[in-house]
Amino acid sequence: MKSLKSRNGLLCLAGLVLALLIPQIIDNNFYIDVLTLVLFSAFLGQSWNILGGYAGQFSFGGVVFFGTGAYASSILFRSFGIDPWIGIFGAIAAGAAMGAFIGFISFRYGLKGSYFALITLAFAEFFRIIANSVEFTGGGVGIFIDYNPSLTQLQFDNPAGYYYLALLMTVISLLIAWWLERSRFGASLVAIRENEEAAEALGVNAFRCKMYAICIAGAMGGAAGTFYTQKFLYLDPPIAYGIGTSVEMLLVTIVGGLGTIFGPLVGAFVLHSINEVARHYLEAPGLSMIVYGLILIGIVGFLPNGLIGLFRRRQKKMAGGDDA
Amino acid sequence: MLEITGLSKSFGGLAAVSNVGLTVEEGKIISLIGPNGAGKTTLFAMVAGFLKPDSGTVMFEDQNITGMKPHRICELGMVRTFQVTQPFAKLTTLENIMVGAYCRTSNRELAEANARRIAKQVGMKASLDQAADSLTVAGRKRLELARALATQPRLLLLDEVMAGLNPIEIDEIVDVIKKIRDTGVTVFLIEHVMKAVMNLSDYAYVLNDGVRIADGTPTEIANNPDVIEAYLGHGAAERMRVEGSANA
Amino acid sequence: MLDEFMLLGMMPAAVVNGLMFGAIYALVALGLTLIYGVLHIINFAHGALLMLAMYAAFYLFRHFGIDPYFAIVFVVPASFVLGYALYRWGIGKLAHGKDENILLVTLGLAIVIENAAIFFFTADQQTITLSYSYDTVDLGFVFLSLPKVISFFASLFICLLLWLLISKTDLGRAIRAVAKERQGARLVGIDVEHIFAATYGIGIACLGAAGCLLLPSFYVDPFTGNIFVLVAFTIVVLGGMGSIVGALVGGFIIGVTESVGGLILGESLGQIGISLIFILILVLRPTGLFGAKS
Amino acid sequence: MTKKPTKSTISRRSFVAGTTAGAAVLATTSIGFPRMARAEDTVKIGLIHPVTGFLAFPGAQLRYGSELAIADINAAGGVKSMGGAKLEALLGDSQTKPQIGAAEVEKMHEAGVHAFSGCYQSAVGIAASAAAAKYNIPFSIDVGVSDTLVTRGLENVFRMMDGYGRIAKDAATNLGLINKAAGSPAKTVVIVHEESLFGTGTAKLMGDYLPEQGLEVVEVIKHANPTRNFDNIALRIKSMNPDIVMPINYPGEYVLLARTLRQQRVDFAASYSVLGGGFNFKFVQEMTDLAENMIDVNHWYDPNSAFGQELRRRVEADGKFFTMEIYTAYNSIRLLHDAFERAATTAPEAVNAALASSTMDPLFMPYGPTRMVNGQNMGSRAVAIQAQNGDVQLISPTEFASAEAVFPRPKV
Repeated sequence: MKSLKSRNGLLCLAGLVLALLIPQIIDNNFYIDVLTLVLFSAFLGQSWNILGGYAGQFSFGGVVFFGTGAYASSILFRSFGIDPWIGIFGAIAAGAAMGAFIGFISFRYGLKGSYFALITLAFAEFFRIIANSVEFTGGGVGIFIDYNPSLTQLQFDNPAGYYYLALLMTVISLLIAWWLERSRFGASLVAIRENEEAAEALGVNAFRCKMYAICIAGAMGGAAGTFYTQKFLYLDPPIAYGIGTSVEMLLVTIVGGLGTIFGPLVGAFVLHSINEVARHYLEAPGLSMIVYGLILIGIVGFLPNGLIGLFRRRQKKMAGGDDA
Repeated sequence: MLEITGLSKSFGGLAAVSNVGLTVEEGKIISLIGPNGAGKTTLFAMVAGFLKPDSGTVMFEDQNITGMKPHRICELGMVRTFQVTQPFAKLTTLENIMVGAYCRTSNRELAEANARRIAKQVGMKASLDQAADSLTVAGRKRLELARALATQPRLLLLDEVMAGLNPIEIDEIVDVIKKIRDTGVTVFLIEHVMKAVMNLSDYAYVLNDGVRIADGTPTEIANNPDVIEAYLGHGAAERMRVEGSANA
Repeated sequence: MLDEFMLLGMMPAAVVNGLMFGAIYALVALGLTLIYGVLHIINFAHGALLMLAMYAAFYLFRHFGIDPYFAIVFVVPASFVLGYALYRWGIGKLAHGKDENILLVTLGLAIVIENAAIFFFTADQQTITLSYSYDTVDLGFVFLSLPKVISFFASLFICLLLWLLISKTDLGRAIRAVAKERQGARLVGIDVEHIFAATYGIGIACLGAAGCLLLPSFYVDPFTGNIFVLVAFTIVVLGGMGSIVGALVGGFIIGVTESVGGLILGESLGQIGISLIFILILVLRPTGLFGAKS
Repeated sequence: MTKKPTKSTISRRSFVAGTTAGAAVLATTSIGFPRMARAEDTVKIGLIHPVTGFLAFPGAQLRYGSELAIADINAAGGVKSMGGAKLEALLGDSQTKPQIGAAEVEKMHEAGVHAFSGCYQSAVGIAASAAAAKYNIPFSIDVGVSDTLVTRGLENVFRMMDGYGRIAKDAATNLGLINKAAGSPAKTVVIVHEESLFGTGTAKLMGDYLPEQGLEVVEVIKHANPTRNFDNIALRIKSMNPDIVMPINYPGEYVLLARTLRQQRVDFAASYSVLGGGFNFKFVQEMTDLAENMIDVNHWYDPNSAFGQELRRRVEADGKFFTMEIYTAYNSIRLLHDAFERAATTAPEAVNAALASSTMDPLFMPYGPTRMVNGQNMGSRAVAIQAQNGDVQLISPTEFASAEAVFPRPKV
């Protein structure tokens, strides 16, 4: 067991070193950009994973934190001149606050399962309409971010800059998940996921744990929002609160492996790769997405525990070998 | 240690528990027995904070815990198990027990050490890395017990931990419970298996139709005509009801 | 600008208009609620399958001149067969009984269907014009478009048929038994997988009817179906998951809310009424108006 | 592993491929097109359009128009100043998402792209052109209504068509002309617009410009995307009894609104839309009755130009509708070709400079040569068109008109 653990640690370290070197190794900005999108998806997926994978609270509206964070830092910059590298903390706070708000309403009234999933969907839609109708978000016109590459603007004139920022965020998200797997808080979340009543009987304060989880997910989503606006420079209500991002968050996580540290990363990598490869070979409109959808169904059909399940099974076998 | 007075609960006009009072003395094994539907589990649920009583109070170590949340009650040192076992299905035995152990420490190593110690105590050492949903019925019952024990309670509420076990398994678990009592943990249990009750209990309360009808030492209870009546009469009534509904 | 008096004057018309559309919403929601009530799955392919039904009606009209209302006769059975097959040999097999996997399979299915529609039908928006497209029924205070009136009554009729099917037939009894107690139903010899597939098929058949009824007063493109899905979810929750009467009443309530909300708050902000109802009903009465209490 | 100094790109790549499964997937599929040996015998134009997703129809039209232009140019000898170098299209799909659009820029840059044309959605255009700005690669906006696209000071971004700012002005001016010519029968306008940037921004400007033409805006109705039911809006319009109904929205809503107004027997002098999403040959031919006498202000080809008539014939022979996306895409490619021709190189600085000094004849469009100011062509102009007898006629300004305006429309 011990050797397995240290070997896993080494593997992670090697992976990190490789990830750091990639912009040096791969002399191709497209790969860097796609990897950046992979990391971005993985980060968003991890935000969803903490609440959905570990705590078992599936949401269909994970985007609501992303959108809130995106608006927070954009508005802080536009209306108060606060640079995004400070604004991102505002976005994190706003995301967490949104988490607390939705969490309080949902968990206070004991919403679980589909009901929780649907109320998050409703909240995302609610805030999309609000963002569309009030002045300070720019309404339907949206918010334009000036093109101004510099570190203080969290804008970079080469893809490697965004890559490293996304990498940093992803590493932090992996560390959060790693900490979850080893901490009392994480154990409580998993216990709540498996059986909330039993967890409460054993001294787990389910309401508080779920609140913390949704706030962490919210904070992460908020940070992702700032990253997005500084890279793509425009924000409007459908981008901020559209269902597409919510779906992507749960997709990469479930495909990768629910409630696992690397699930969202693996899922994001595989799904983005499939999308890019399919798009490259199939130019006729629609065809690439048909293939993408079929592969998605295939993955679910053949790997019911997500892609991570593949590695897991192997690892379990190895662990068994060690014991013998 | 535990003092229940005037506890009542009804569901949609039907009284499940009415005006029940009882006392659990420290260091003893106390049983709560009664036929099916007598309100035993409802009583437990109220004591452990899972149901709000309509009236009455629950005092635990001189503190009023009526209506307190389950996790708070657990922190205070009283923990329950479930009649229908509620394992964290996808976690291993060790991880299951650790959830309980985390009640007293946030240190992972400490929690794991405690969990291993308790697994040994209840005889689950061999199945530590087994997923909970792959355990046998007896294994699950033990796990239920181990998890509760890991929260380091001073009062343990056991809801039919012997139901569904064979005589050998029952003997084993009776042994385990006695040992738990010997470590200074008070045990308050609901039980159906009369033999076990006789064997285990220092004192017993009998509930029927939500009302406390008798109490005493196991021998006194066994000879109490009210109790015999309640069990037999109800049993007979039950049989007739089943036959009646099958014809309908 | 409009003054309040005029708004008030338009209110009855807005209510009637809301009821008209509400009936079609109800029909879309009916499939969803049935599938949820029995299979306990949230069908993400719902919008895509609705779109498919609308295309079926569209091509039947374009190539064979079949009136969309008459096309119901063909589209509904075809939808049932498609739904049955999809579940029996697709969703049911691939999902391994896990909720999250059912979600992904239906999601994947939606992606495939929508993009297949782009590939085969192109993304071109299609509308049809019938000889009576612009005919209206004059109620005195409001003109109702004839297609909407036909759709309204057809929706009610289909709801009634479905209710009869569920409450009076053997299949319906089996469906209710499975919905209530899966294991028990299996024990008394009901082929649960068959009932699941049949339920999914009936749910999709409802969509087939809804597609035919929608086409004359709407348009179809590969993404049209999604326009009705969030509304349908709201109705399902409002009416109570699994409740047929609930879906109908919910459809009316949402239709009227949307219509009146639009009138008072404007057609952009007015949409907020739907999400507000959605949130409030989930918080205050998650079983919905007609849902069984758990 | 730490030492890796003077290795070639290829061996470095193979090193990666051997190391991680991840890079292996990317590398073996060669989706990045290795950036080697940039052959100058072709000039690569990256086309970024939403060909999948809910905008797949306009996306496909834009791609089609672009490819048509590239084929025509190549048939006519390619870039003559560069030894007849051919144009080559790199096809991109934004999937309606800004992040995918920007990634396409990087992908095409790796493939050695020399210029871009795209992107339909302003949000995608903003992200993609900023990504291209890092390499200073010329970016021609074929469709993109937001004026922010060209006012950000990016030196590589050019737009042949107008943004909604100037189109609103043209719309108001033409409406004023049409109204005056008919003896000013129209006094009041109700604007019905969709809720995003395009509708909201244009509606706001129309509110400013219409009074200058002696027209009063009596009501501005904003609606959601999508709006399922226009009955209420029709009722409101009916109660306002305006002379002009002005829709500013996307295709689905445009058609629904038109149908509902007809069902509700709403009477007015004209439906006068701005960039009316649903107003095109398809609408006019398939719903002739409904479309009759509806007016739109849009980019429209000059129906009197022989080239335009020929292009239309070819497009229709191909089973496509001759929509405005095709004109703008076609000219967007021509604009780039013209710049390459004059720069005689693919060096970005030179091409951008050539674009900035462009004076290209728009051939089949109803306006004069291009005149770039900060990347925006100030020479272009939107015109008023009207559905008449199942065809579309240009009605204003009169010097390009193919038919007289029917205004106010006869009572139904």
